[in-house]
Amino acid sequence: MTTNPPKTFLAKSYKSGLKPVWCPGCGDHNVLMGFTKAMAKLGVKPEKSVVVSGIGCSSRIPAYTKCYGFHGVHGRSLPIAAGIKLARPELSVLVFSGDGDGYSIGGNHFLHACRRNIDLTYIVMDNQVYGMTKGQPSPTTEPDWDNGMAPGGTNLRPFQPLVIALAAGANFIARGFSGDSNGTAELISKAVMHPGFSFVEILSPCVTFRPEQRAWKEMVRPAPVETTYDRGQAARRLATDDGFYTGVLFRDTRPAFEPPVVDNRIEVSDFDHEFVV
Amino acid sequence: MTTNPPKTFLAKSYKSGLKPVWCPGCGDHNVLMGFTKAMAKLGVKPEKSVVVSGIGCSSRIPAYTKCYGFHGVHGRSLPIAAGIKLARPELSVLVFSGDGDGYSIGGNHFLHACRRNIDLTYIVMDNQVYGMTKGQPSPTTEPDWDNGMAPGGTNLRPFQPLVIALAAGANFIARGFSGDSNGTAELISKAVMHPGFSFVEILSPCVTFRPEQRAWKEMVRPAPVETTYDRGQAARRLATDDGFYTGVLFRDTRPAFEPPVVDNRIEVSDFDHEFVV
Amino acid sequence: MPSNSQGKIQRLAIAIVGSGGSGVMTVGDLLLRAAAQAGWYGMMRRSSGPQIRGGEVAAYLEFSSKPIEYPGEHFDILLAIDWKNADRFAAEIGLDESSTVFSGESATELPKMVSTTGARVIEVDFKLLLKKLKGGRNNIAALGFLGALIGCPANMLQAEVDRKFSSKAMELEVSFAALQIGVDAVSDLNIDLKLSPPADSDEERWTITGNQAAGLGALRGGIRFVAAYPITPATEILEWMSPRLRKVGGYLLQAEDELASINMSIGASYSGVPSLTATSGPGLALMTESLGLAVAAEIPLVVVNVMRGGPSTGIPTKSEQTDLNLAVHGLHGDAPHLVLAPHSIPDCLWTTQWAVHLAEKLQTPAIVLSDQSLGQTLAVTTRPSDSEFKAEREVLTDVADNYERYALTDSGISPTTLPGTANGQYTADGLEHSPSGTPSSMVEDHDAQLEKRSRKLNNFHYGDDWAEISGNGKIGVITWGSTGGAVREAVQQLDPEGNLIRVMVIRLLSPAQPDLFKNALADTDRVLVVEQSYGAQFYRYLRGYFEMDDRAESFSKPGPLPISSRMLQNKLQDWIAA
Amino acid sequence: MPSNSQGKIQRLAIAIVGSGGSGVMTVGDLLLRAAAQAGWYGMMRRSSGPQIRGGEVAAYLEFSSKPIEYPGEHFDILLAIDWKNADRFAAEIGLDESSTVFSGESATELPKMVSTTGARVIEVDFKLLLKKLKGGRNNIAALGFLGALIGCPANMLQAEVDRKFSSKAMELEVSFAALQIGVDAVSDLNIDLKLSPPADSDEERWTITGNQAAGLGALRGGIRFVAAYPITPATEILEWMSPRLRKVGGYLLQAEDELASINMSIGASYSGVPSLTATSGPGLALMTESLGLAVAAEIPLVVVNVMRGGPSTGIPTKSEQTDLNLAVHGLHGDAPHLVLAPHSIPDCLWTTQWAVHLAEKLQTPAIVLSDQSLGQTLAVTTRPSDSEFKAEREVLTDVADNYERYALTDSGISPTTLPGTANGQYTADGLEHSPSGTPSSMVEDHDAQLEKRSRKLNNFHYGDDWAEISGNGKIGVITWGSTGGAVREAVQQLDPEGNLIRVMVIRLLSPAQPDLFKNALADTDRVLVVEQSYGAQFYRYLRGYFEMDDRAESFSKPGPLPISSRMLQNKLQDWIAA
Ligand SMILES: Cc1ncc(C[n+]2csc(CCOP(=O)(O)OP(=O)(O)O)c2C)c(N)n1
Ligand SMILES: Cc1ncc(C[n+]2csc(CCOP(=O)(O)OP(=O)(O)O)c2C)c(N)n1
Ligand code: SF4
Ligand code: SF4
Ligand SMILES: [Mg+2]
Ligand SMILES: [Mg+2]
Repeated sequence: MTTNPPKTFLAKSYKSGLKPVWCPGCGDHNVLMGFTKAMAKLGVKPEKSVVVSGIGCSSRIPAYTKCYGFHGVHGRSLPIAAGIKLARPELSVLVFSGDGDGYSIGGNHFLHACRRNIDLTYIVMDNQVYGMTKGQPSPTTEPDWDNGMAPGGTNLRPFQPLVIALAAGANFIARGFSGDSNGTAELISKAVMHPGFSFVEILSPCVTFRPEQRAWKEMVRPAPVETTYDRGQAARRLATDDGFYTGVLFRDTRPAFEPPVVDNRIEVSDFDHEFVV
Repeated sequence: MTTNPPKTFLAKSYKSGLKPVWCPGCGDHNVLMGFTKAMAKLGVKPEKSVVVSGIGCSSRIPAYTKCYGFHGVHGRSLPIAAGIKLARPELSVLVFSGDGDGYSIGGNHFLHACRRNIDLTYIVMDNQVYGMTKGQPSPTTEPDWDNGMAPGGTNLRPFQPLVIALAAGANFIARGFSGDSNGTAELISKAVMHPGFSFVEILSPCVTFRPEQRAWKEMVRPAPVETTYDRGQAARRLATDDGFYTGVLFRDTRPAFEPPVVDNRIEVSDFDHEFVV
Repeated sequence: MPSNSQGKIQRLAIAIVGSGGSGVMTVGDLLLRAAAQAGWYGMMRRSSGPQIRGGEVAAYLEFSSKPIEYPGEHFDILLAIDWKNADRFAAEIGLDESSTVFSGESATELPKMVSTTGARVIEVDFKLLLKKLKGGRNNIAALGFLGALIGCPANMLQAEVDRKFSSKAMELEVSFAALQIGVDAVSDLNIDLKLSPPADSDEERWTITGNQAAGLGALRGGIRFVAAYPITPATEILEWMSPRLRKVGGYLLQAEDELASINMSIGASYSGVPSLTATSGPGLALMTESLGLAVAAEIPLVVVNVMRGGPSTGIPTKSEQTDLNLAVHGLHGDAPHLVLAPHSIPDCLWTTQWAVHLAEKLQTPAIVLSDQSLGQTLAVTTRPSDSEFKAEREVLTDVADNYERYALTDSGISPTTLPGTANGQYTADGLEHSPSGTPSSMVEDHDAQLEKRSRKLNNFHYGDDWAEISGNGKIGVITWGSTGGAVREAVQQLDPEGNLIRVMVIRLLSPAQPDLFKNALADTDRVLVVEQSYGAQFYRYLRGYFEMDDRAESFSKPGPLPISSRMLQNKLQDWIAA
Repeated sequence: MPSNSQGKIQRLAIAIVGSGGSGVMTVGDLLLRAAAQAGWYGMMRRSSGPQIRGGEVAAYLEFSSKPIEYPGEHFDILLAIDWKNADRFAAEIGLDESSTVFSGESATELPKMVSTTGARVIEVDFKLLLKKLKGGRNNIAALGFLGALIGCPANMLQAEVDRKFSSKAMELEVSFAALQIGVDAVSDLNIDLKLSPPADSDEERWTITGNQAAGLGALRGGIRFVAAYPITPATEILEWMSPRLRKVGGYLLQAEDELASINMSIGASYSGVPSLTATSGPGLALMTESLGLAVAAEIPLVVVNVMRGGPSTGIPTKSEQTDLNLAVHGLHGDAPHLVLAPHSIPDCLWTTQWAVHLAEKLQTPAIVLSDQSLGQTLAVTTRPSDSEFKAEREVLTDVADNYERYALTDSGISPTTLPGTANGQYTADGLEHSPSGTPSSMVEDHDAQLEKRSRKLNNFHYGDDWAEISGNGKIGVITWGSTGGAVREAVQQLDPEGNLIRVMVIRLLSPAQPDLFKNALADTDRVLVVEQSYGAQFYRYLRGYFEMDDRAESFSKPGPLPISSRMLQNKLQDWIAA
């Protein structure tokens, strides 16, 4: 997707008047800001873009934008977005999800979206917890985080979203931090510009159920290496990555999936002859 | 799991009298044979093991064994097996699936089973097609295989089961070929012996909808390298693997997930006091 | 159309059985097509053993000089190419003293399904007959034999064989010879099972299955996007549509599962392209959460559900009408939506097309309940009736300020915008919302939107299409779906003038139309509710949502056998006599 | 229990509102617990704005000297710690001239919800009162104020404050002072809103929510495995059970989604451990395919479904009775199973325990339909009644040859084996099967198994527990679930002797018990069917499956407001008068 950003687009033109339900201090406020900055930068008209999500605190984002929005059911944002993009390829389609919505209930669609490589931008606001349902562990939660569902912690290996995305065939992989809304804007706009399925994981603290995540701002730092186009190299890097390197970590050049186009269209009535005795 | 194979176990003791519905020449007949050989080798009593599956030609296998069986619904074999193993850790639980059952509709459970690392053996009979529903493409189908659902082919990057399993945290990864039932037996018995989640992909031709897969027997060959315990090395190898190397390709030493055990058990009636005014 | 038939028989049912590879289906298919060319009507159902391939199979054919709707349970002819495992079909093949059984092999002992029925048995040992024809196939001889038996012109049989084997010249020659051997074998027998000649009419006839018809109806209605996941017995809809959708500018995507397929369809529809998915019971069950989303967010959508035997995986290859409960009531919350059912193979086209129209018009999901017996039966039938129904969504292109997506309009239908339209931005939401679409948990908004979503469906004028009603007597028979054929056939026998029995086949199952229903049943004394389920789902549903007083009685049998038209006739005969 | 109350008021409803962080919930919780210690009964519901945290909240409390069942819509007292966004709760807080409103801040203009009602308004400016107490919190003063107002002994209030803040000694001292300031503020007012003293009884009382009660009932019944996925308002069941299950040798696993959680529970149950999952509407919708598997494969299983506002994501934090259709009819095929509903908070324990027993006994899934208003309301109530019902599956340990898992027994219940048992091997299957479990698409097997699965449920003797029936008049009122409380309360007012009105609260919703129902309704002239839904799901279901003739009328209102006991009384008053 290429767009020429006209000067007239301002970040605030992408924000609806609706007051977010998010807690004060929640990282998601900043993701919203990063998104609006990215859109202004890209210069995509609000009405030419669709923001799709599932269910969760993070998934509340569509109504806070001035774009067309779809707040679907839990875990199914990617299929909804795929339907939109296949039906209307000229639209910019951005998908927002949480670590529960995207990696737990929505894990299968994530796998297949990476593989299918439709031109979507997938942004997961990862707070390593289920915020909306008040503090259960998500796939990315550390094994020893004490919680009501799994007292003493789940004792499970955390899900590695970037590693999985790479294995499944994602075309663009980035990590950002909500506290840095300019950085987030940069990553989102690059992801939108990149053809095919682009995945942006954004660390976005849940100040209510994971207040210790306020310390993330001390931990994140730009990856010390250039973006690689080599899947093997990316795999090696991500395997040793501590989860706090930000930036575009991998790009591929697979062309985006597009439905086949048939040149010689016919009329529906032309099918009748198949049946006539 | 350690077992001492007593001499008295014969492969045929693991086979029920029921005649398989499979087409003559279907690879699945041999997987059944490989399984029975593995069980005889392991010496697990039929009644101490459970064979779980979903829906598909391949998933018909439980009733052809003399073990306890569970032929569940499409795509959900792994959760059923997890429930069984968590409830009755002393049982040997083997799960059989197809490439559609396991990687398409069942993809999310595959991801989370690898991560959760319960002591299960997961055997996918991959024929790169939906046999049961008569010939639609599966996630592992080549992009250019012409078919009724996607004339001219899906044009999609095939799903790479071993790469995904590795990324998701599987503890044991192997590939076999149904035509070699001794090799299959070997892999299955190693997988059963290995603690945690063991994944065995078995190439099992569908002679009816993919007759060209009869040529697989010419293409498979043992991997020229030793099993690695290094996830990074395994990743590199699998990235360049052409899909026809057989053998145990990766092992990890993560201990199997087991539910926490509380020493001082109490009675249910002891909870009453929480509520009494 | 010419016919050399001199026969008297109005209608003839033929079962053909044989083991895997014996070519049973080819005989059935070619015989039906040849008879179609000759001017007859007919249908063919398939039945098979559990094997994926290579197991025993049966083809059930019916032929008639007039359109036929429903398979009978009685067979005039059974031809066994061989008898291997034929007993498996015993319950499906009703034989009696009036039946003729042709044993295609010389068998020392006939299976019980034959020996206990009193049917006349004649041996036609095809192997023996073909002894001298190298490469001659039993099933082609059987085709010639059956064709000649019912009076189908030999040249029509040849034409079909030609079409089938045209690419293989050598084979063709042998096949013609085998065919002739079969034809000749009939003259050796002193037997007359010839069909009466087809009516000399200009009426256009089609050879089509219900699944194909549903696909064509969808395209005619305007469906241009399909996301689906294969499942028996719905897959043929998808495989028929996929290549054809592309030719009319649409697309079909095979999704990773049903959760994806319904949501992809919802997404495509939200963005303006009429969309459909097709599935069967287990898949529909997986879709109900997202169907609720389509209800709440008011997204048009068509789901064709081709029913098979349940519960659970059940009997995937056989028919039953037991997804009614799920289709009508399977959504959580108060979630009104459309449920429609075609009542014949050609009506699969009409009803699916109507479903597209209604879903788009009313901005809500429409479930079309077809079943295996409609979907997978190949019928020679009258040309399906034409219809003008198209997708016509109320779309705003020029949007004023303060646009409200879920505005409280008189009709309950709120004009929508589509992505791309300036000023029309809104967020589609499954959360309860205010008219503007803003999430709301306020009592007033919930009341207003529940009322609106219900009203738009209830107040819509569906016209006469909600049911097919015929006859005028004091006895009412109500049914739906494929069972409509059985009922119409039974009633046609008992009451050809339509003075005794009133038949109502309901096409619009939900929302219920209690007033229309009441009118249609006015002055009946007794009412029989006919359906193919164990739990009498339809009968229970009617009691709950319509007024039937004490007049109604349930006639409900589970699959996989078709509803017995004979039992139905007996029942109604008693009522007439009473 | 001692009480210094001299009041006359039998029952008192208090609403407390305030913005996020104002401590509304703490006031409510401590007040209820103090009143419980003092001997009263009561309950507390919560309501909040859309914000995840920090938005406006409301606590709705009711106190009484006798057990109470259901919240009224009328409030005697409204205390606003502040008025920010309080109007959002207008529809939920019924005020009139008899109500007293305490404005906890000095407000120039009161919100419409107050000013339009004629309620008496009294300003109690907590900020002002606490001016001299550094760190003194408005809400603790409000607690003292309300406590003194209703006559709750100060030492009991202190005890609760102590329990709450015991770890922070400094805070405690200030809190005690703030509490006293609140208490003192009452004496300045010339107002008597004191509750009548609690009955002097030895009856054990519990403070418990319906979700906790369901969890305890599950444990008592024998549940030892839970796999589940969090969802409002069911999550508390899971969070209550998880640590406690471990202590009794069980385990709870958080699954990746509801498809996994139901199948894990099925797997664990198949292998012999009584299992449960808990969810709400959207999750239940995802489970129906696998519930059908449990029906067909005959696996016991309990699903507690805590209903919330629908359709789709709907209103997740508020109550409604609209998953009835889904629970009863949401499975494809003919799939009979159990649906039970607790009719009060303590009954959540009893009914869940019974569900475990029935599911295990009948080898089938049981859905327990609770709702948000039962699940999340904290009640001071009589001790839930004890029950002996336990998981008792018919398990064979000594297995003869030719074991048939799905044997056609008289009761329809086929003794099962468990993995590990020699000679007992079989394959559990969702495909239709023969008695041995071998997949079968034969008519005979389908008929036999459909009949068996239906019979085992229909012929079982459920005893008197199927419904709670009281009173004896010519007027019948039928309801289910949480609405039972509203009905009982309304009827108690109108007909304390039980001579005019007969109340039936159905606990066993499915399989339907039409005979018991008919007996229970014998000699009634009119019947009112009460429920909390827009579409009258319960009324429709009763019509379909029970005999109600023309006597029945529907009284059906959607959530999120509780069913209005006042409207119910008006309605019944008219019927009595007629
Ligand atoms: C089918 C279904 N299951 C469960 C839920 C309950 N639910 C709502 S949001 C959520 C998890 C949200 O976690 P995440 O995606 O990480 O978002 P966050 O709130 O942390 O931003 C869950 C389990 C639901 N709405 N639907
Ligand atoms: C929910 C659901 N969706 C779809 C189906 C139909 N179905 C049965 S088997 C199958 C695919 C089988 O493919 P695979 O797992 O590769 O097994 P194979 O037959 O090739 O061995 C499908 C789609 C089903 N039974 N249930
Ligand atoms: S609960 Fe956590 S994730 Fe949700 S809005 Fe609050 S801070 Fe953000
Ligand atoms: S269809 Fe293919 S996979 Fe199925 S039994 Fe036949 S050969 Fe095997
Ligand atoms: Mg999260
Ligand atoms: Mg396959």
